[in-house]
Amino acid sequence: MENPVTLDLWSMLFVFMLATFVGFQVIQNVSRLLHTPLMSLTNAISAIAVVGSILIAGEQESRFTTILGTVAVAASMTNIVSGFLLTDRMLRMFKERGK
Amino acid sequence: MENPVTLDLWSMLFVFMLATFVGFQVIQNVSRLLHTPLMSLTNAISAIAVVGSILIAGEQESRFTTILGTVAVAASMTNIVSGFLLTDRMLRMFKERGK
Amino acid sequence: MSVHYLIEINYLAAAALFILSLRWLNHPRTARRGVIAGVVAMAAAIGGTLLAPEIIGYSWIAVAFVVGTLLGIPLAMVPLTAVPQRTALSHAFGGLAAGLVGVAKYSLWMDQGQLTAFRTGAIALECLLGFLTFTGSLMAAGKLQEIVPTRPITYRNQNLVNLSLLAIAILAGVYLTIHPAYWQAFAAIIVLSLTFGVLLIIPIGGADMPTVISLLNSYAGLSAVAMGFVLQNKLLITAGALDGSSGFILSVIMCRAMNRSFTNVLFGAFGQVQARAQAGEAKTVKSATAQDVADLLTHADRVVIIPGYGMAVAQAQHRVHELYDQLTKRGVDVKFAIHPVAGRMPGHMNVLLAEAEIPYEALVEMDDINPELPQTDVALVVGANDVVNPAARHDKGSPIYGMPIIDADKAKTCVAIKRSMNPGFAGIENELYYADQTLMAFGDAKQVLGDVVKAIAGETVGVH
Amino acid sequence: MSVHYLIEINYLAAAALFILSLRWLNHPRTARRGVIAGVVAMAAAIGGTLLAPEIIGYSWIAVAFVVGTLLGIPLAMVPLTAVPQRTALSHAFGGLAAGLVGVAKYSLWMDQGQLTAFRTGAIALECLLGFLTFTGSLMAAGKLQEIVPTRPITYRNQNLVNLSLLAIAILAGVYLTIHPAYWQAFAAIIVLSLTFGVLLIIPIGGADMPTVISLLNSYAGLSAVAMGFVLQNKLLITAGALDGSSGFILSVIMCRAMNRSFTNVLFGAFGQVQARAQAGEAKTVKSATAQDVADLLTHADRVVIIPGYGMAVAQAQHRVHELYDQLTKRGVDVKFAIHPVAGRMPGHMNVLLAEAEIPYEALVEMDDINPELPQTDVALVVGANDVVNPAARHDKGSPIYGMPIIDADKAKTCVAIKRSMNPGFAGIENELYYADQTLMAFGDAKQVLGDVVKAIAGETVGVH
Ligand SMILES: NC(=O)c1ccc[n+]([C@@H]2O[C@H](COP(=O)([O-])OP(=O)(O)OC[C@H]3O[C@@H](n4cnc5c(N)ncnc54)[C@H](OP(=O)(O)O)[C@@H]3O)[C@@H](O)[C@H]2O)c1
Ligand SMILES: NC(=O)c1ccc[n+]([C@@H]2O[C@H](COP(=O)([O-])OP(=O)(O)OC[C@H]3O[C@@H](n4cnc5c(N)ncnc54)[C@H](OP(=O)(O)O)[C@@H]3O)[C@@H](O)[C@H]2O)c1
Repeated sequence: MENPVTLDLWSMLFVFMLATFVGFQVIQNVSRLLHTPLMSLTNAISAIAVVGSILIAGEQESRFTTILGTVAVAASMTNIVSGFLLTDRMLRMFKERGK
Repeated sequence: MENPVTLDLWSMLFVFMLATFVGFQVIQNVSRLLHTPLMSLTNAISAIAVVGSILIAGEQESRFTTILGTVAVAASMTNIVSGFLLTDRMLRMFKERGK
Repeated sequence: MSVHYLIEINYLAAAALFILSLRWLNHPRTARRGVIAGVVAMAAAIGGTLLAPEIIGYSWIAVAFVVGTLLGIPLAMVPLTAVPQRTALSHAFGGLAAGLVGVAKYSLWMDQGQLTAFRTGAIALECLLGFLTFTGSLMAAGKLQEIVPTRPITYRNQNLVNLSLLAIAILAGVYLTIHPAYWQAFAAIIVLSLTFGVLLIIPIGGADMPTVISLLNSYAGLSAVAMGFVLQNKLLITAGALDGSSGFILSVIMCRAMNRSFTNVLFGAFGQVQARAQAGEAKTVKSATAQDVADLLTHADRVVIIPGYGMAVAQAQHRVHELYDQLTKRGVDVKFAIHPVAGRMPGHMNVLLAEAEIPYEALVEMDDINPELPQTDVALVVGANDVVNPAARHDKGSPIYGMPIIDADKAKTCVAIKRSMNPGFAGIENELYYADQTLMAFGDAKQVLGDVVKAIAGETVGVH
Repeated sequence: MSVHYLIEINYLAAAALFILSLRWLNHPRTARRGVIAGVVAMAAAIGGTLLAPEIIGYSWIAVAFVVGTLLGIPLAMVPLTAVPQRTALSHAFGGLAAGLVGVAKYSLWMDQGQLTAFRTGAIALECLLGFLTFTGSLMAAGKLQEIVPTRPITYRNQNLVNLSLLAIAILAGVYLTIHPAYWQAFAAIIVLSLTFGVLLIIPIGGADMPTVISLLNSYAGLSAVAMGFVLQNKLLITAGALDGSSGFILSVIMCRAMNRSFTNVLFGAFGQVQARAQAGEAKTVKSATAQDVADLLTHADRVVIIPGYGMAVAQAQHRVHELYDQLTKRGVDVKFAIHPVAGRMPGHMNVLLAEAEIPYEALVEMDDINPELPQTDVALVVGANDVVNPAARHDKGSPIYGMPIIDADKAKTCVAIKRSMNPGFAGIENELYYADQTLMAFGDAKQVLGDVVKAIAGETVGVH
């Protein structure tokens, strides 16, 4: 039996490969009109790093890592809040004719 | 520590979710001209079941499973050979103007 | 590097190549590259698997490879009109393989005492999908080949019976997940799904088989996915999901193009009751000789040919090509209007016309050709009927109301080639044939087109 | 159901929702649904994570949430002209978070003696990408905000120096993978990547920042992917890969629209040397008053407005909207021609014009509007230059040769609003201004358009 960490590496690679395909396809279909909102939305999405940061800040293994984790959570949270708000603010501006 | 089988279940689900997205996107972009070749190509691709069949036929754990495995390999192999050959045969017929 | 690594790398590469393979089908120019990618992917997957240390003997595998290849080659050589039944047959093989692997795994893990709830559940799903695909596809192939009666076979409470069967099978699966060792439940699932496959197809008319085989395509894919969960194999899951979504999308496209729902196709027994009434008032049609049609066509600037199921049945595609050549040589602009459900399977008209060496740029999809029809001089309908029936646009009572059609009635003149005034698949009359601008050329499509081509070729080149 | 299950379900749902979120951006009508999906996904991800049994204290997390929210709200309220620098800043935050998590994990696993080669390698990659994104994005934001000098700063052997730095960092990473406990190598990677980020941006001109921030977007995504490998977290890998491919595709689109290669953007120090020569023959231009422009526009049937960087700088979008209203009210057909690189970031013109309440149907992409320009009466160029320079089509010697442009020169009349005869970003003259059919309206775009609108409004409605 392989050790689970190595086994999982291949799952991770599979996920990465598939997610990259999804990414390319999905982004290629984004309307060119919306490339600026796209950038701020992906900003918010990539702030998913918050997941890792929360664990570090919450585990409180050492003062050093807790501080690093807290700063990382704050940085990610900034991106989440500003990313989604800004995207929505911009999208609200796009109006159809006669609306 | 979770047991590796359960851990892996979530990887499998992730892979399935992502592959389904990829599938939908990729198929929606297939030219309508080529829907018949598409069907025979996916026929060949889904014969990937050959992978599982080979393991059963080769492990030779019992006469019963070996026979089942062998039949499964033969069935899959039929699809692989006829799927790819037929797809190619049909695609060769699609000609551009003046060629 | 351990063998395990090598296998995993092969699987990862194979999965990526399968995706690329389907991606390249987005254009005829890159499509053959797609086949090559698929072949390489399959070779990598098989090559990798053969390295697995679990394999202790290769002889059975080798025998199966030879048998499969010998069966596969003739199946790839069928005439293009038989591709629908070949496809159905191939789904049957796919379902069978998945089902058998499920049975084998169940028996192995049972002996080894390794049947967990998860594994058992996945196996049950794999077998259910695999075996129902197996018999269902065999039935579909039979109907398409007309070995099995093509008309819908119905009886009272049919849908109730079918759904109960399925429900029992699912209940057995749930029970089995809780008591994995209770093999009787497993056996029941197999029998029930084999039966369900047959009963599911019986009430569906032959002309609906294309939609059904797309759906079975999807099931075959999903059974591979289930096998992937059983064997914890990500490549199987990926390839199965690709296949599953492909079949699903194709059947959705077909249903939409017929303006029918899934449920209607599967449980509607369409085409059985349609009373061929509506005759009533004796309307008159104008019929035309091959010479008339030839004159009309050679004096036109723009011609749109609308092929249908009748062209496929008559195998008239080569005559169509001769006509296309004669007309383009005379400077007539000729295009083909392809309805998504024209023919016997998705995209069928395209392959048939491509086989007859008509360049694919001339094959235009419904939505793209319709705006051009009002500027068209002659719309030539070859063995199509429902897909050009204007009732779909305005007659709320018609069974095909709402189905998108090709606007043959908007062309300046319409010529329809068919053998009689009989209706098509939907069993209803077509007012197009009675319209002022329509001429009927009665006869077998191959015959009539042959005569038209001869008339054109014989003619001294007209004032154009 | 164990907590672990709950967390995994949340992550799976979040990943699917992130994908849907980007999918719905394919049309302005569904785009806001995309934001909602994104918010729900993020809430699920955070909610799931907060359940993790490893977390022993929530106070720090809560503090960080508050700080982040307080910082985030004002950053979302910046004027739209400042969105490029806000975006760069946000990449810096993203890079920082990834880098810090990498450092923390390294130190934790080091203490616990759990640094495997794989983990160390992934951490090294995460930190490399994270920290270079951090400083690189800060520099880019500085250049866009014009805190840092925007002109390229170059010196001898610059590319050699930069690439050597990167090579050393990578070597240190490889060494670290072999000797995970050698923390000096880890420290070196951090210092080197922080430095590399700065040095990479220094030689790139301010006007190339949009391409660079797209690329940094991609790096930020990839550092999240690396974090996913470190933490064995599939959601991080998925979301990171989405972000990575988005940034990559955007920068490819920008490079293509400028007909430049990645290497040229990153190492070319474009816009520094361009000798503003080519003057030679004294050519004459015709200049026009606001009244002239107003007359021309009101008597036209079709007008195409081509906005460029100058419109953004002048903040003239609201004047453009007034002009649009005045003209459409008079029955003139007005469209906007949007060049992919017009403005300061991908899609920038679209948001600016949308902000000014111009309906998005009026915003037409370059490839779609070009065929219409020969039938256009007036092409009104507002602060655009390179993107309408015909030299790109025919002058092989021009630095912008091959770049796709908007065919303003093919319209019957062209009116160009700019402040002077100074060249644009590429530093070259534009023959369009000397063409017979071109009129120049000199002045600040906001000012000139304001005068034109006044002239139109004041005018008695002309014979049209
Ligand atoms: N393509 C698919 O995958 C698919 C799937 C499901 C359902 N369908 C259904 O199938 C139908 C397809 O429409 P369609 O317009 O192509 O076909 P259709 O409505 O079935 O009409 C075919 C016509 O061809 C004529 N025909 C038959 N044999 C001929 C021959 N040898 N020479 C000349 N004419 C011949 C028949 O008239 P005569 O008997 O008078 O000659 C008939 O009216 C639709 O109703 C569609 O919903 C298709
Ligand atoms: N959008 C992107 O993301 C991006 C990325 C990388 C590179 N670029 C480059 O940026 C350039 C964009 O092309 P472009 O045509 O939009 O801009 P451009 O070629 O830089 O020209 C802008 C013009 O606007 C005029 N202008 C500036 N301020 C003005 C004001 N207040 N009022 C009126 N006019 C004003 C300037 O002329 P005066 O000084 O005479 O007024 C200048 O000629 C391209 O070369 C492109 O390759 C863009």
